[in-house]
Formats: sequence, structure tokens, C-alpha cells
Amino acid sequence: MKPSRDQKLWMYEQMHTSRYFEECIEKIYMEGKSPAFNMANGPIPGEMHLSNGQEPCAVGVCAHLNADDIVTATHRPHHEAIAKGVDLDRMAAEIFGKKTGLSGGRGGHMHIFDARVNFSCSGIIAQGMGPAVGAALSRKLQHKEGVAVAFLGEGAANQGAFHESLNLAAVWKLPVVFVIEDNAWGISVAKSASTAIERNDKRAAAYGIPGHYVPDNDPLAIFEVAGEAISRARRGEGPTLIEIETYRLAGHFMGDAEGYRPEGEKEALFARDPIPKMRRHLIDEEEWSDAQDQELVARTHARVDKAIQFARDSEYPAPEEALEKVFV
Amino acid sequence: MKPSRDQKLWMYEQMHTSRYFEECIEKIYMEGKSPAFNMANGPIPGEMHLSNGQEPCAVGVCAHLNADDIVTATHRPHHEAIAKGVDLDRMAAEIFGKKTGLSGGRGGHMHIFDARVNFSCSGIIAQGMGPAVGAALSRKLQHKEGVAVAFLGEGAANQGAFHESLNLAAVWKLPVVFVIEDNAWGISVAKSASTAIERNDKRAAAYGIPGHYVPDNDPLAIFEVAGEAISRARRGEGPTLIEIETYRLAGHFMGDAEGYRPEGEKEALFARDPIPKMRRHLIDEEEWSDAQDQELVARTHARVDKAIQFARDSEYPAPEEALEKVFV
Amino acid sequence: MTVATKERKLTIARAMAEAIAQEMRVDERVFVMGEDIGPLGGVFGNTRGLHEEFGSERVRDTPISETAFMGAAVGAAADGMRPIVELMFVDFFGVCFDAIYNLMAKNTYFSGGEVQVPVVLMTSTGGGYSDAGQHSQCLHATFAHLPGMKVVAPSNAYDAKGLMTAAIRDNNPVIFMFHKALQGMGWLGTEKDAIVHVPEESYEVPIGKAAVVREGSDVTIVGITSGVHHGLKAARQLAERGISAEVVDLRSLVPLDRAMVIESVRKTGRLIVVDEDYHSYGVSGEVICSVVEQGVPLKAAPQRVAYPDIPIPFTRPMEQWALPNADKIVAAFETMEKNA
Amino acid sequence: MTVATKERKLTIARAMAEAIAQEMRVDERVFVMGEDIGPLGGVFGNTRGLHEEFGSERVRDTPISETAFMGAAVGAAADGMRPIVELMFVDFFGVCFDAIYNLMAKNTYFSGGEVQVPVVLMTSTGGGYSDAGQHSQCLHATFAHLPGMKVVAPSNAYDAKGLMTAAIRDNNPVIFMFHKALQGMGWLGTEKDAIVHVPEESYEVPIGKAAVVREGSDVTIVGITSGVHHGLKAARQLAERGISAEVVDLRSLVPLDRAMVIESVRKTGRLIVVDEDYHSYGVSGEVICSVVEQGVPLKAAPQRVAYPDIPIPFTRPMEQWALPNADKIVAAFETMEKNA
Ligand SMILES: Cc1ncc(C[n+]2csc(CCOP(=O)(O)OP(=O)(O)O)c2C)c(N)n1
Ligand SMILES: Cc1ncc(C[n+]2csc(CCOP(=O)(O)OP(=O)(O)O)c2C)c(N)n1
Ligand SMILES: [Mg+2]
Ligand SMILES: [Mg+2]
Repeated sequence: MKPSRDQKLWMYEQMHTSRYFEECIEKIYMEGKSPAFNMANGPIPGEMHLSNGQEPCAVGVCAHLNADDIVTATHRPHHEAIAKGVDLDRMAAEIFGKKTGLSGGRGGHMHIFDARVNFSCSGIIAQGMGPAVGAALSRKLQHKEGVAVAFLGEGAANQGAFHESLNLAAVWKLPVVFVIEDNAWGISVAKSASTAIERNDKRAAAYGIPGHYVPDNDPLAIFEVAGEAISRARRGEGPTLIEIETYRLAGHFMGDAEGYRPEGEKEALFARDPIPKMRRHLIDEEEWSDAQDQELVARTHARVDKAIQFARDSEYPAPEEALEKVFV
Repeated sequence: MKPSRDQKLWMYEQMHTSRYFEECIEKIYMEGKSPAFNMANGPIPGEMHLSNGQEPCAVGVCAHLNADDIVTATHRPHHEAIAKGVDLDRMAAEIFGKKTGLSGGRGGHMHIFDARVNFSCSGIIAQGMGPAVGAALSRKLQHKEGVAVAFLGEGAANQGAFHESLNLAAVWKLPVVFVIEDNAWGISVAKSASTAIERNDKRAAAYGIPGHYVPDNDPLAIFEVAGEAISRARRGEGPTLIEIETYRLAGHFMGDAEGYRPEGEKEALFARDPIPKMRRHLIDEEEWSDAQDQELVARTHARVDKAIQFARDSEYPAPEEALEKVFV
Repeated sequence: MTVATKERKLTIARAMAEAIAQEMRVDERVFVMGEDIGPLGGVFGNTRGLHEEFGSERVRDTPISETAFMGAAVGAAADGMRPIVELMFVDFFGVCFDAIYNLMAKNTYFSGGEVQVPVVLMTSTGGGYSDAGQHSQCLHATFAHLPGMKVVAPSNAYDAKGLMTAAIRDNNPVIFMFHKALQGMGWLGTEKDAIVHVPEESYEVPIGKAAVVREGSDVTIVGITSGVHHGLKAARQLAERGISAEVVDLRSLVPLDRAMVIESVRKTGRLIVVDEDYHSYGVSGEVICSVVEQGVPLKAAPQRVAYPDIPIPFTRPMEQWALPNADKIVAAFETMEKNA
Repeated sequence: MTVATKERKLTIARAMAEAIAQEMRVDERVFVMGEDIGPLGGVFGNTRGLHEEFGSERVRDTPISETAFMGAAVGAAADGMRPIVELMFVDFFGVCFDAIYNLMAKNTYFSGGEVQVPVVLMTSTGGGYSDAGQHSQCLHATFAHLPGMKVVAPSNAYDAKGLMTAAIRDNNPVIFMFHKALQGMGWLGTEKDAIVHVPEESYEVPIGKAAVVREGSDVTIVGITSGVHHGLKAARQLAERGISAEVVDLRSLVPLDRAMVIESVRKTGRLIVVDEDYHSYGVSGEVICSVVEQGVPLKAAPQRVAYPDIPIPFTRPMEQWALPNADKIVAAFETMEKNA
């Protein structure tokens, strides 16, 4: 199943949105953090895991999902959240810790929840996998449409939850798709130092389910493979495991000196940046013009700028509100 | 690598020892537990997981190990402990909760430790796998001979620790062998209801290591396969995963009504009891005589009877000793 | 017309199963999963009959994959279901606690209340029958210390049914701890006083409310599950000496009904806390601190009777020696008198 | 000849790394494993330099497989090694706690002392820099409640080095908790008072001994890690009002030095416990109960300043409001005075 022109443009626009959103966050994150870099300071305190470079994974998969489908994401959630349709204003406000944020500032960047579009994420490696299986079970029990997608990193594929969740989903033949974004690194540890085989899609065989590998961070190929897996899930034929070769253009989190990268790696990755690549594809294959491109970019920037402004303008919650929403 | 006659006889003798040991334990366990069955009563209180039927797994593997090698076993540890050479007197005394027991009665039947032969076990499913990997790592770091074997049930192969331990052992290429005793049941849950594929040896591919399957509870075939895996480990070529088709002749634990078994299953299993089968093999292939057999059986019985008597005769520890050995 | 009300004594196991069945009949969203909770009816009997009535879709045996199915319970709950999930022994929490304390307990907060996680996690606690160090723990404080989960633990079948019903209807995660020795399974030994009259109809026992299960004026004995029964026995022993003990059954650890404990101690002036969980950093310290930090006047230093800080030994002499019991409570009272 | 002793101020991070390096030099059995503890030197700097000096056999980066490598530490220790293993954030304990509390902590007991488990598990605690609910917890009581592991937590670099050395040499599992805000990493904010003189030579700080870090006569403030620094600040504030506060640094939670706390409270008659871990069923309750159950005469009801029973919120206003601090300690003292 190949993407239509519209689907390609949707993916392209989401990639731009995510990228520009993170560029803004990156800048604002550094406010108040110099000369001395201290995570606690500035309008966006705490850890910040950027996903730039990994946008193809999010858009190629989420192109097949609607608001009713479920996504569980990771500590690196922005691209997935945006592709899933999370409210951008409230997400920005959440990252700023504002009262208008998705949780009123309780969660923050690693805990983006938008119940409206069934999106959640988590700061614990592989923690979202069980919930994705459970959401899929819920749909099965309720005889209700819907597919759950759990995103994870290649490092997460060595966590026990990975194994248990894949097996459980397979035994119960649930509509769930597991998507590994292999960005080659788990913080400073290379995949080859942590994973006994080269490609995690091979692990699908341990659960009797299909496994697919998508090389080269290619959104169109991801679209095809994910489309197949999600259709399969919708048809009630059970789970699929997908591994995508992707790139982390930034550090693990902001402040990461990236000394562990081999010389030249970063430059090579930037040369393969998927966004200019996609633009070239659109121009070559889809009669996409510079003018159209500028308009799309302007539109995404406006949307993001508005969200950031919303976040900036919003108020902080009252401190005592910390006591609320522990129980409901 | 085929077992020699001596090796066969060693295996046969261990199987008898284990079987008779458990027959004794089974009887004594029921003392004080009738008319009302209450686990707390009698000379052997608590849970009791018998391994009768599964002896081939223990002997086929441990035939290749010496005292210096490491075994981590499960909640169903008697056959493995006996094949590994755990002190039978002190093990019996431990099961009785006596002062002369391996831990002075602190551990009991699910916590048999004999440091002299590097044997340990545990009541938590798959808990022994990490320690086996660690013991193997220790040997590698110390440039010391030795292989670690982790035994587990087929139910344990769906626990996260399984996945993590296999991957870690494979990444670090450690001298460890994982042996799954597939007795088809995890308490009342059939393998097919818990495991997404038919045979767990297939899961070895997820870690790039060899996987082997041994059908029909055959001690000679187990000997061969385990021998190969253990030699491989000794040669520094890394871990292996083995799954053995075995049978649990008893309930999950004593008191189990076994209502979950399909009609006729138990009878069929008893008809395939590996001990008479092995005797037949010895008679047919190894010029084993009835008289020799009787002598061997008598010898094992005497050894076990002595151990049981030692346990019976030993004293209970003083209650306050409970406070000792928390720290050393 | 007068109707003789017939006593309907149930074990805690049957009371739990009855509450679950009644909620499953009226609420399609409720389902049960865990190890051996299907045809077997649960190792401790608390799902007996459910598989027959509701089938294997709604009463699901799981693989031995606690992390996955605890996580799945959260995902299903967030999606509108009301899962009841069993952790066979509380001792096994260590293989899946992240999915419980960091996920189940916190998603509501992380979502600002927009995601609800109505999961009931039922799990067996307690020892006394030589099941050794990985199958006999209570771990009350381990769960109660961490925010975001309610924690209840009945001492009798009436409370068990009512707390289970309340837990299923609660929109928050509720940890339902049942003590094996109170479960009414003969093979575990049976505390007869836990088997009490249970109304057939559905009812709730409110989560977060303690109960005075025996009134008295000289000393307050606070307990939970087995501790309540030790307390009642001790109260009877003390009564023979003319000492009037009040026994408070906490029933919930989160929320903790500090008000009721304080009210009782204001009356009696003496406090003994009984807990089968480990001594240090546990329930006994918390309850005593909660009273003294309020400046409640005391006639004697409060005492605790808890499990020593040791792994639970297998052998009967050691285990029985280490467990709380009525005699230790009476001795604690004597210590108070001596020091007063 | 007189030699000027030069002050040698180190951060806790460097003190930890130094202690590890010194032990690794003299003891072949010591090795380190964990996530990003190799070339990166640990996310919190406490293994910096080790990989360069000792290489990747003895300083091993692991996969994100905490259950496997915690279990492996136990297996290696039982086989004669002395592993130091890092759990990057204490918050992650939930994915591997079985291997810690049921295995590492209990194998010595289960083997009647024949198997020794000399593992040091080092792990970061604490918040204050908006790392939210899964990266900011202390969980002191979660570890300290369960038997079989020693638990230490330094408030300054001197203690960090000495406790690490003692932990490595101990034949039992030791949980070594280091608070991120005291670590001396600029990017986490730095408590300057934690950076103190550290002798170059190897030495031990005994596990299980608290320390009076400031003497006083009117009130005892007991804390651990960050709580000690809040206590010291509060003591300075109180001193301005002529109130003399004694500050006790517990340093170890297991064993807990109850004697030293009691001795101090006997002198001062007042007790405030400060803990960044959750309020209920925690350190604060345990310390207060340990004092009052001994009948120590008090001039006022003891007070606690702990983290409220809520998941740790991300946003700065909420988090800062919820954290313990010197003002809250001073306020607790005022409450005592008012009620006295
Ligand atoms: C259970 C657990 N262990 C460790 C961590 C710390 N940690 C956060 S991100 C990370 C690396 C994750 O690697 P990967 O899964 O490949 O995702 P990526 O960061 O590359 O997106 C680690 C180890 C964690 N959050 N949870
Ligand atoms: C983590 C954990 N979960 C559940 C249990 C309870 N339990 C004890 S034995 C058992 C079945 C194990 O099945 P398998 O691994 O096949 O071993 P078998 O009993 O068949 O030898 C279960 C579920 C446990 N001990 N530990
Ligand atoms: Mg990665
Ligand atoms: Mg089995």
C-alpha cells in the first residue's frame, strides 16, 4: 500500500511541524541555562529528549491511525504526539509546566497524555508496551474497532517488558503493532554493545508473528510496512513487530556532549536528514513547487508559534494544586 | 557425544535416587496432614513441588558438570540438586527444617543452597537466570574454568528475566546454558495457552545463539545435546538454549487436584515413565542384569533412607536463630 | 410477618468471588486476569466459579508475565474497562512493580485526571504455614508508602465482599490484599473468626474507613488482617485480667483512617500496633507516629508487635516464633504497665 | 618540619569514583556494571575515569536489562566477585526489584550464611530540577523496609567516599543512594556544602553510624542526604533567634542508628525529622516511632517534614512547593512551640 499524494503531504507537514516545534523548544530550553547549564533553570526545566531525525517513524505509522486508535510512546515523544494529533497548544503548555497544559503541568515532557486522541507516553523504558497490549485487549473485549501502537527504542528491545508484551499480544492475537525506532544508541551505548542480534525484527519469530525491517529512515517505506501491519491488526490477525532504521540528530537529551559518537557520524546523519529528502521526493515525484513548500512551511510555523505563544502566555498552576488529581 | 556405559549408569542411578527420595518425601509430607489437608502441619510443612518424571533433564545435563560448575534451579529443585551432587543428608534435613539442614532450616524446599557444589534455587519464576549469567561472567573475569546452567520451566520462558538474561549472556558471550524443562504445564495453564510458539528453542534465534529441542524426555538424547552445549560454553563460544520435552508425573504441588489435566493424560505419562524405559535400555543395550539392577536400586534406597533418617533424627534449630545470618 | 434472618457464613475467598461475580453481572466492563484464575478458580479460591459463569474472554488465565499483564490492565482501564488482576503472591511484586507503582498508580496524576485507571489488583499476603521467604510476606508498607494507589486489606468475609465491591467501583487503582491464613482455605489453616455472615445482596464497605471491632477503654490495639485477630484474642486475654482493650481494624492502609485511631487513643491513652509486615519503616511506625505527632496524651509509650526485620524463615519453630500473636500483644501491654 | 595540610575539596561524584578506583586497584574482584557507566563515566559522574583506567572488562556498560544485570551481580558475587552495579535512577527499581529484594537481599539467609552476596548497588535519588514523577523520587523507605540489604546515603563527599569504601568491603549487599542535587554536577544544581575535604588515602565511614553534624540543645533535627542540608540551614535560621538546633545525619537507614537519635532527643527534648521521601510509611514515621516507643521524655509532639503523598509533579511551582526545605523545618519548630 503506497501513500497517496495527500498522505505524503500530510506526513511531510507533520515532519515539519515536529521539527520546527523542537527547534523552538530547543531554543527556549536554553533560556536561563547559560552561562552555567543547570537543568532546573529556565522556562523549560528538566530533561529534554529531542526526536529530530526520527520524524519518519512517527508519520509513517500514524498516517494509518485515527483519533480512536491508541499510541503509547516513550521518553522521546514529541514527533509521535504530533503525528497522533495531540493538542499542540496544550502539549506546549505542558512542556512549559503551565496550568493550561495537558495535565496542568504535573506530567511534563516525558508524560504527555491526551485522552482525546488516546495518546500517552512514559519515562520508563518499554513501559508503554503492556498498556498497548491492554488497550488492544480492551477493544477485543468490547468488540470495538481500534489498533494500539507501542513505540519504543532499540535499547528498549532488551527490556523484559518487550518479551512479555509481545508474547502476550501474540497468544491473545490482539490488534497491536510494536514499532522500534532504532536510532543506534541507547544514551551512550551502541546497539551492537547491547543487542545480541543485528536486527530486532528477527525477534518476531520468537512469538510467531510477522517482523519487518525498514532501512534508511524512509517515510514512504515505513508507511507501506506500517500500513500492512495495521491492516492486519484491524482484520483481527494479531500483532506485528517493526524495526525502523532511524537517526537521532540531537544528543540523547539536551546537555549531552555526545562524545561517544564516532567521528563524522553527526555530519553523515545530517546529510541524510529525512525532511530535505522528502522535499526532494515531493518535487521530483509529486509536482511539488517551491511556492507550495514555502506555504506549507509557513503554515506549520504559524501553528507551532501559536502553540508556543499559548504556552508562554499561560499561567503557572497554583502550587497547592499539586495535591489534586492523585485520586479521581 | 554419546554417553558411555558408566555415564548411563550414573544417570540411571541419579534418576532412581531422585525418584525414591521424592517417594519418601511424598509419604512423610502427608504425615500429620490427614484427615484435613493443611500445609502447615506435619514433619514437612509448606509447599512441595515434586519433580518425578523430570529426572532425565537433570541427569542428562549434570552428567557433564563437576562440582565447580554452577547450577541455578527452580521451585522444583530436587532432581537437579541430586544430579548436581548436593549433600543429600543436609538437603533432606533442610526440607524437614532442621538445624543440620543446608541453611539450618531457614530456606526450606524452595531454597536449597549448597555452596560446596555451587547449587542454588529459588521460588520466583526465572529468578535463577540472571545469577547464572553472573556466575558465568565471574568465571570469564577470573579466567577460571566453569559453566553455569540455569534450569527453568516452560512457563518461565514467558517471564521478562528470560529475555534479558539470554540477551545479556549472548552479548557478553558467556559460558552459560539455559535448560527449559517443558512439562507442558505452568500450574494449571497449558503451554499452548501461555506461549505464542510451540517450541521455545526457536527463541534462541532472537539472541543469535544455538537452540536445541529434545523430544520425548529421553536422557540419552538430553545427554548428547547438553554435552554439545556445555562443551561449546567451555570452549568460550557462548550460551545455548535447550528445551526438553518432559513430564510432570505429580501435581504442580502436593495437594493439587489436577482437574485441569485432560482425561487419560496421567495414565499416558506413567506409561512413558523414563525410569523403567532407561532400565529396559540398559538391559537391551548394556548387558544390565536384574541382579545388578536390584543392587543399584538397593544402594540408592539405602542412601536416601539414611538421608531421611538423618533429617528425622536431627534437631530443630532454636527459634531465636531466626535472627542470625541476615547479614554476615 | 416476621422473617427469620438466616446466617450466611462465607469465607473471604467466597466473599471475594461473590463480589466480583455480582459486579461482572451488572457491569460488562469488569473482567479478571491473572495466573490460574480461570478454570482453577485461583490458587486461593477467590475466583472460583467465575470462569464457569463468564467464560474465558472475561476470566483470562495469563502467561507468567506479570509486567505485561499488569501493564495491560492499565491500558485496558485507560480504554474504559475495569480490570481485576491478580498477583498470585504479593511477594512476586518485584518482577512487575514498575507497572504498578510508576504506571498504574501515576497515570491519573500525569494526565491531570483525564485518564482514569480503575484497576483492582488483588494479591495474597501472609505466612504461618512454612512457605518460606518468597511466599509469606505481607509487604503492607511497600504498597502503602507509594502514592497513587489505594490499599485495602480485609480481616473478615463481610469486609472482603464490601471492600471488593467498593474497589471495583472505584475509579482509582486499588490494591486488595487478602491474607492467606484468613482465606478460609483449609489447606492454609483457617482463622474461623474471619468466616462471618455475608449478605447476599451487593454492598460496599467504604475504602478509607477503619472499624472499631471491639470497644474498650484501657488500651487501643490497632491491626490489619491477621493482626486484627491477634488483637481480638489478646483483648479476650486482657479482659480476663479486667483490662478493657479496644481493637481497631484499619481495613484500609491508603487512605489511612488516622482520625479513628486518634479518637480511640484519646479515649484509652495507650496504643499497641500489630503488623505481620516487617517492623522497620512500616505500618507500626506510621500509625504510632500519626498519633504522637498530634500530641495525643499517652499514659505509656506506644508499643509495636511486628515481624522482625529478617527474611521469613521456613522452619516452623523459627517462623512461629517470629510471627505476631496474642501473647506478644499481652506482653506489650505488660511492658507499658511496667514502664508507666 | 610542619606540612601545611591542603584542603582537597571533592564532589560526591568524584569521591565515589575515587573510592571505587582505589578498591579496584587493590582488589581484583571488584568490577562495575550498569547503563552508561563505561566511557561516559555514569550519567551522574560517579564512574568517571574508571573505564579509562580499568578497561571494558571491569567497567561494563550493560543493555537496558536491569533484571538480568542485577541478577548477574548476585551470581557473580556468590561466585567470589565483588560487583558494583548501578541502577541509574532509583525510580527504575520497579523493573528489577525482585532481583534485589528477593534475591540479592535474601540469598545469604536462604543459604544459612554459606553464600555471601557482597554487591554494592549505587543509585541516584531525589528531585528539585523538574525531572517529574518517574525520575525524582527518593524511595528511602522502599529499600529500608525490606530485610537483608544495608542502605546508606551520604550527605557530603567525605562520607560518600568512606561509605563507598565500607560498602565495597562489606560482605553483604549495600544499597548506596546518592542524591542528585548533592552530586556536584552543575547541570543538576549543586549543594555547595556537600563538596568538602576528602583525604586522598582510602578510609571507611562505618555503615550504621549516624553523625551529629551540628551540636545543639533545644531541638534535634534528623535528616538524610538533602534533609541534612535543609536541617543545617534551618539550624542557622533558628540560631538567629537564639534557638540551638542539633542536626543528626543518619547516613545509614539500615542499620538505623536509633541510639544516636535517642541520645540527642534525650538532650534536646524535641524532634523534627526531615525526609525527601514520601510522608507516609516512611523514614519520618520510623524515626519518630523509634524515639517515642522508648519513652524518651519530650517537650513537644515530634514533627515531620517530608514529601507529601503525591507523585512528584513536573512543574517548578508545584515541585518546589512540595519539597522539604529549611523554612518548613523552622515552621515545624514554631508549631512545636505553639503547642507546647
Ligand atoms: C527501565 C529504565 N532503565 C533505564 C532508563 C534510563 N534511560 C532513559 S532513555 C535510555 C536509553 C533508551 O534507549 P532507546 O530505547 O534506544 O531509546 P532512545 O533514547 O534511543 O530513543 C535509558 C537507558 C529508563 N528510563 N528506564
Ligand atoms: C514471578 C512468579 N510468578 C508466579 C509464580 C507462581 N508460580 C509458581 S510455579 C508456577 C508455574 C511455573 O511453571 P513452569 O515454569 O512451567 O515450571 P513448572 O512448575 O512446570 O516446573 C507459577 C506460576 C512465581 N513463583 N513467581
Ligand atoms: Mg535508541
Ligand atoms: Mg511447566
